[in-house]
Amino acid sequence: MWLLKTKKGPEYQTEDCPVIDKQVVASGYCRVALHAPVIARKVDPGQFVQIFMPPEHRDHMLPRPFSIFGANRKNGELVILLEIKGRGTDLLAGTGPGSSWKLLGPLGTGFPALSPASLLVAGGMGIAPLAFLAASAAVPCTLIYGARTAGQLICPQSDLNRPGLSLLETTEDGSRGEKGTAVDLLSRLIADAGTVFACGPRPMLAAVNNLCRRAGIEAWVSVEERMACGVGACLGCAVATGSGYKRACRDGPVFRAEEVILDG
Amino acid sequence: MWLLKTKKGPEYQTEDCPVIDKQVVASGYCRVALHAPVIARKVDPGQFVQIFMPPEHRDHMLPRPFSIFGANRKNGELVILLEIKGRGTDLLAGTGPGSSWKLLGPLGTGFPALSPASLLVAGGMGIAPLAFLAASAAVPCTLIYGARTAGQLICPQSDLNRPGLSLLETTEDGSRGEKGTAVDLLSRLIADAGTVFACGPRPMLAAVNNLCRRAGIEAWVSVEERMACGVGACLGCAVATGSGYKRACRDGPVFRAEEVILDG
Amino acid sequence: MDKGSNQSRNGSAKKTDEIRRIEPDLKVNLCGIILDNPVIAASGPFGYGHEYRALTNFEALGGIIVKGVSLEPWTGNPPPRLAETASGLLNAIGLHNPGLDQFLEKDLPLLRDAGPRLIVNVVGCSINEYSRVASHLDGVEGIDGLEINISCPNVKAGGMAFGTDPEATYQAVSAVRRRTKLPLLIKLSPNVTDICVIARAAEEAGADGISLINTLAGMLIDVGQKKPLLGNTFGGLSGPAIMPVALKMVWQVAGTVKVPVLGMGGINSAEDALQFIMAGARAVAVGTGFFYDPELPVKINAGLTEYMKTNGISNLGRIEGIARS
Amino acid sequence: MDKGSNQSRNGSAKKTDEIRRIEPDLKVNLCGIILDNPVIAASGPFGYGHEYRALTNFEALGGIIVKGVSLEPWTGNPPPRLAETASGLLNAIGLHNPGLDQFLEKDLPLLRDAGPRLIVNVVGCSINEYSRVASHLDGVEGIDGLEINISCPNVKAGGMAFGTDPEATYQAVSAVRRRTKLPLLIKLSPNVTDICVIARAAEEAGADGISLINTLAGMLIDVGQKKPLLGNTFGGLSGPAIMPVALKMVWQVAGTVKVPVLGMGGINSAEDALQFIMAGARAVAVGTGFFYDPELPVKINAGLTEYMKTNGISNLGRIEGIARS
Ligand SMILES: Cc1cc2nc3c(=O)[nH]c(=O)nc-3n(C[C@H](O)[C@H](O)[C@H](O)COP(=O)(O)OP(=O)(O)OC[C@H]3O[C@@H](n4cnc5c(N)ncnc54)[C@H](O)[C@@H]3O)c2cc1C
Ligand SMILES: Cc1cc2nc3c(=O)[nH]c(=O)nc-3n(C[C@H](O)[C@H](O)[C@H](O)COP(=O)(O)OP(=O)(O)OC[C@H]3O[C@@H](n4cnc5c(N)ncnc54)[C@H](O)[C@@H]3O)c2cc1C
Ligand SMILES: Cc1cc2nc3c(=O)[nH]c(=O)nc-3n(C[C@H](O)[C@H](O)[C@H](O)COP(=O)(O)O)c2cc1C
Ligand SMILES: Cc1cc2nc3c(=O)[nH]c(=O)nc-3n(C[C@H](O)[C@H](O)[C@H](O)COP(=O)(O)O)c2cc1C
Ligand code: FES
Ligand code: FES
Repeated sequence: MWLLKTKKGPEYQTEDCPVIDKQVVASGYCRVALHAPVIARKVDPGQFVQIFMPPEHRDHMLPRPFSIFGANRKNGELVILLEIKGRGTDLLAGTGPGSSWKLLGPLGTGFPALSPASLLVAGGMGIAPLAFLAASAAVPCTLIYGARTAGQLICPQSDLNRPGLSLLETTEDGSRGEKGTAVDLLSRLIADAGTVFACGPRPMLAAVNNLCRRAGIEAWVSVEERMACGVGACLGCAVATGSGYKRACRDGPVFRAEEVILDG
Repeated sequence: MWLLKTKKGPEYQTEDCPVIDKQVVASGYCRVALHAPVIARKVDPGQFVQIFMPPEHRDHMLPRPFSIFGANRKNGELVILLEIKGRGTDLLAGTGPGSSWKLLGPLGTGFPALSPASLLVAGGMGIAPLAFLAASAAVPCTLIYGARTAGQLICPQSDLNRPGLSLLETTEDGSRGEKGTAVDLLSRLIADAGTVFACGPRPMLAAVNNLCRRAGIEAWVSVEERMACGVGACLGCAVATGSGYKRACRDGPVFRAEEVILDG
Repeated sequence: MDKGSNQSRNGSAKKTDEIRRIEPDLKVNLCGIILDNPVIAASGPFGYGHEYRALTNFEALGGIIVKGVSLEPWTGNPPPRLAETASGLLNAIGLHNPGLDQFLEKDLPLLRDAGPRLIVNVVGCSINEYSRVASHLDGVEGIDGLEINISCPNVKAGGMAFGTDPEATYQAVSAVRRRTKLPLLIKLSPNVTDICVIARAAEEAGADGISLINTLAGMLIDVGQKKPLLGNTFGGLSGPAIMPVALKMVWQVAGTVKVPVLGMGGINSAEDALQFIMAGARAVAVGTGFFYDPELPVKINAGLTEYMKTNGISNLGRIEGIARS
Repeated sequence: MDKGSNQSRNGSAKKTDEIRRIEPDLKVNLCGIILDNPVIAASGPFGYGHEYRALTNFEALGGIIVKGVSLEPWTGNPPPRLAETASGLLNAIGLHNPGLDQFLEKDLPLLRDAGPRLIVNVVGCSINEYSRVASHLDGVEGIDGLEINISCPNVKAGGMAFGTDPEATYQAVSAVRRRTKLPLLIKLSPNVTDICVIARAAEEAGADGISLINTLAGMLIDVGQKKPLLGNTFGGLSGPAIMPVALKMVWQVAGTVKVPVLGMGGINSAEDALQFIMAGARAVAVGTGFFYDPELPVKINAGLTEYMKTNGISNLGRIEGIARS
């Protein structure tokens, strides 16, 4: 038979998901909890979902990709951290409990399992997949969470408050946590690191990669690209790698840092 | 100065109008009351407004034209009778009190003043401008209101309950009022008619025109055309007349029946 | 659509009942390829098909046209390759594909027994490349036809696409025709002054059918960066935005050639599909629609069936090109 | 747009303050016509201008291009003439217009002192017609330039539009050039294989500027009636749906000719206008936008001013074509 994974059922699928909770966590950011039992059961840290635009807004053709920020296999809750960037995120953020979102997922190749002494490095919205990775970890780990200023450390503390997780915050202006960038802090801690997992703006990922390569430490990064299908069909989400273009949605979004051409 | 009507201020303008009441008067039909003091003050029977689509639905380019069904100069209330026909009317009908519609109006050339013994003939949604005409009349008049079946006589009775107005309902299946069409009834009453005013489907208007011409009675009809600007600029709303194409939005929508080529 | 159905409903109840008893047959013959229904996955968005297996009911697809296949692997364009526009999508994938060998080894086996008829979209930069892919695919089990995408730049003719010049079109199609007995659809670019001249050249050269339209050339600029948004500067516009343009070209070509036409470009509903069929298309393809609704073919089939029942139409041949008369 | 502004805001607060003090000058010189700002009303939707007097603040219009004027009155196409499409508008007005005499007598006096520069869009079915209208308008008080719409069918050349053939374009433009000293914009049709060839022909024949794009050819079918929706079967597609196609043509033509380009097609915001300017347009025109937002020019001007202030740009010449480098 030619189904991709016959025994487990399909890897991914669409699911109509009632919004069960929406909190504005900072101006322009919200945390949305959805009832998505099928996707929540399957998802691994680093994977993502595509959220379809409501059908009455068909002038917006493309679904929008969002990392899984949290998933509760038992009660089927799936959590997304959403930054309003343009029309699509604005539309989504404008709905709330009582409405339903159509999701496609879980999609993509997530992070490998955490080894002891793993160091997680999140810049800005890069917190979303890493918070989920930290929460799913079987071993203790350290999470560096950096932003320009305190107001941009928008992730609710309650979502980072896990046993075994040491949280280190940095801000460039020193308004919260250590003064400096997440990479500055990483460069001080890297000597003791096992594996490094990073998500954030491209320049940050490039810096993380350079640090890790010099230190001889394994590093994984999660990258963003514009997407259409989300399932590896259209080849729209090309990421330049040492061995040609790969698909962010299927071969990634998580790649070995050394594999991706990050400063191109 | 080159303003069209300097003394009275502009003939028409845009106005943001809060929806103050919406009633579903039948399945697929609603009666919407808006607060539109500027337009309500100026509007004459037979004139119409263009309603802009909400800006978050910019995939729908064109405003939608609606006859004025009622206007209260004193409290600034403007009433529309709306049939859900497609995406635009569906969007409008989906909003209610609390929202605001952007209107452009009053537009077009309305009906001339009623003379005694005027006969008004409304088919289906053609009731909208004629109910307003009847309500504004200084003299008694008769309104024939026809539809296929009772369920399609959707105009609320309270809007037709005016002193001096005799209402005659007809349905093709006899489920309410007289059995037959509005034109059947007109043909029986036409001998005593002063002027005839009609609004409804094209074939009905053509029949009205034929009857009146044979009886030598003056007749006015209100016609519908697809519109874009609504103000006479784009020439999109062409109506074929004996003297070439005229603009439904500016030269009409009310024309002398003999002027328009109704069965073309 | 509704006007027609209302009329028959309000006509005679008895007649309507009889009409409703008709079991519509959605089968169509697209230049020798018998499709169970007229809805096809357009080349590109649907990839090599198997990626959509969990999302799209394949029974609603009469056929699948796989993503463009070239002789050797093509790397495609630098990112970004995608941008959303008003009711449209701009893409510059650059025909990125793993090449013929990998298609035959890896993708074809996953699709061969999937159900829908299988059509391979062929791309190349020279007549020789087109011909060699076509000749390799001739007789391969599970392949029902070829769609030759002549919108690629013609390297010999200075980079202008084959599909913008009737002479180059004739040459390319004749060459491919000699190398395969498979039904041959020729896919045309809409970026031309007169699409009928190109369609006629393709027909004379032996095309069994014409596919149209491919994407409209377009671009966007990233105002913040002060440079073109797409890595490739230019891209192709698809989606509902282009539907009226596509419909007009289908109408014109269907009135020009004798071979069947496969219509596509922004199809978004059964009503859109009916417009293409009434303009003269034998079958229709959905591309961009998969991105926002992987179940679109199911909805289109349901809508077509409903329309045929309501209007007493037993097969689509009865309304093919009917708006032309 | 935002990226740029954020960067400078986050850079040095002092520098930002200095930048903010710049008073942007929106004036542009469109082939000798000095526009107070680069936003023009495109020919057609805005009629003869006076109809919009109560709806649009004319100070936000650098110029008005009036609806196509022909020598004699034209009756135009049978209705329906309009249909809405996804993010677009299909129209088949058929250049209905009251003719030159009535324009001069009735419409021009209402617009002469309105403020914006006045450009007359000229239509004709033969070179002779174009030339005669141009020569009548030469020297008429209040007229600042002509826009020659060569997308009309060329009756002598079998009905193909002048603007689809470089030779016919050259002939028509040269003839008009000889008859007027007014600045001459040539308005091109996008329905061609290679717009640059046409633009070059127009430039060589003496055009002072190129206007583009006119509408894309399209159609719709009324499924209920089983016939074309528009009375004229075919129409022209405009609005945001076509914006990426328009932008690409402006980009190409601005890289080909030396005369200034007036860009239009689906412009819907200051950001769209900036895309056209960065692609190489000297000024931009708004058409379909008036139908859904008569105040669009005001918003575009406000957005341009804000952008220029935030980014320290004193005049638009600094960013004209900047995305090309
Ligand atoms: C794997 C992945 C995970 C992501 N996780 C999150 C998350 O957890 N939280 C969050 O807030 N955002 C996340 N993003 C980014 C988010 O998808 C974009 O911000 C969003 O699509 C912007 O849509 P818009 O309509 O608001 O913006 P617009 O600018 O109006 O979008 C226009 C188009 O560009 C695309 N686009 C624009 N920016 C991006 C981008 N950075 N990445 C991908 N596509 C983009 C959109 O898909 C859309 O089609 C993620 C992106 C990817 C690829
Ligand atoms: C002068 C005038 C007065 C009208 N008065 C009323 C009224 O009082 N109540 C009411 O319910 N309807 C009235 N209509 C009809 C109403 O404008 C249409 O039903 C409505 O525009 C359909 O929009 P839609 O998006 O729901 O339908 P769609 O079919 O999705 O509309 C598509 C496009 O076609 C146009 N269109 C479709 N049908 C018509 C039509 N019959 N007339 C004009 N444009 C059309 C719309 O403007 C729209 O741009 C009037 C029309 C005119 C011209
Ligand atoms: C992402 C993407 C990739 C495409 N790739 C191909 C291709 O490989 N070969 C081809 O002939 N057409 C390709 N096309 C064009 C489509 O097959 C189709 O002709 C066009 O998109 C119009 O249809 P639509 O509006 O339904 O998408 C592609 C289109 C898109 C959007
Ligand atoms: C209703 C309508 C009428 C038009 N009439 C003319 C015309 O008379 N002459 C002309 O050159 N262009 C005409 N055009 C084309 C516009 O000027 C413009 O080139 C085109 O619509 C693209 O711009 P837009 O998307 O902003 O409308 C017309 C367009 C519309 C929508
Ligand atoms: S988004 Fe289609 S392949 Fe990745
Ligand atoms: S709608 Fe524009 S002239 Fe009537």
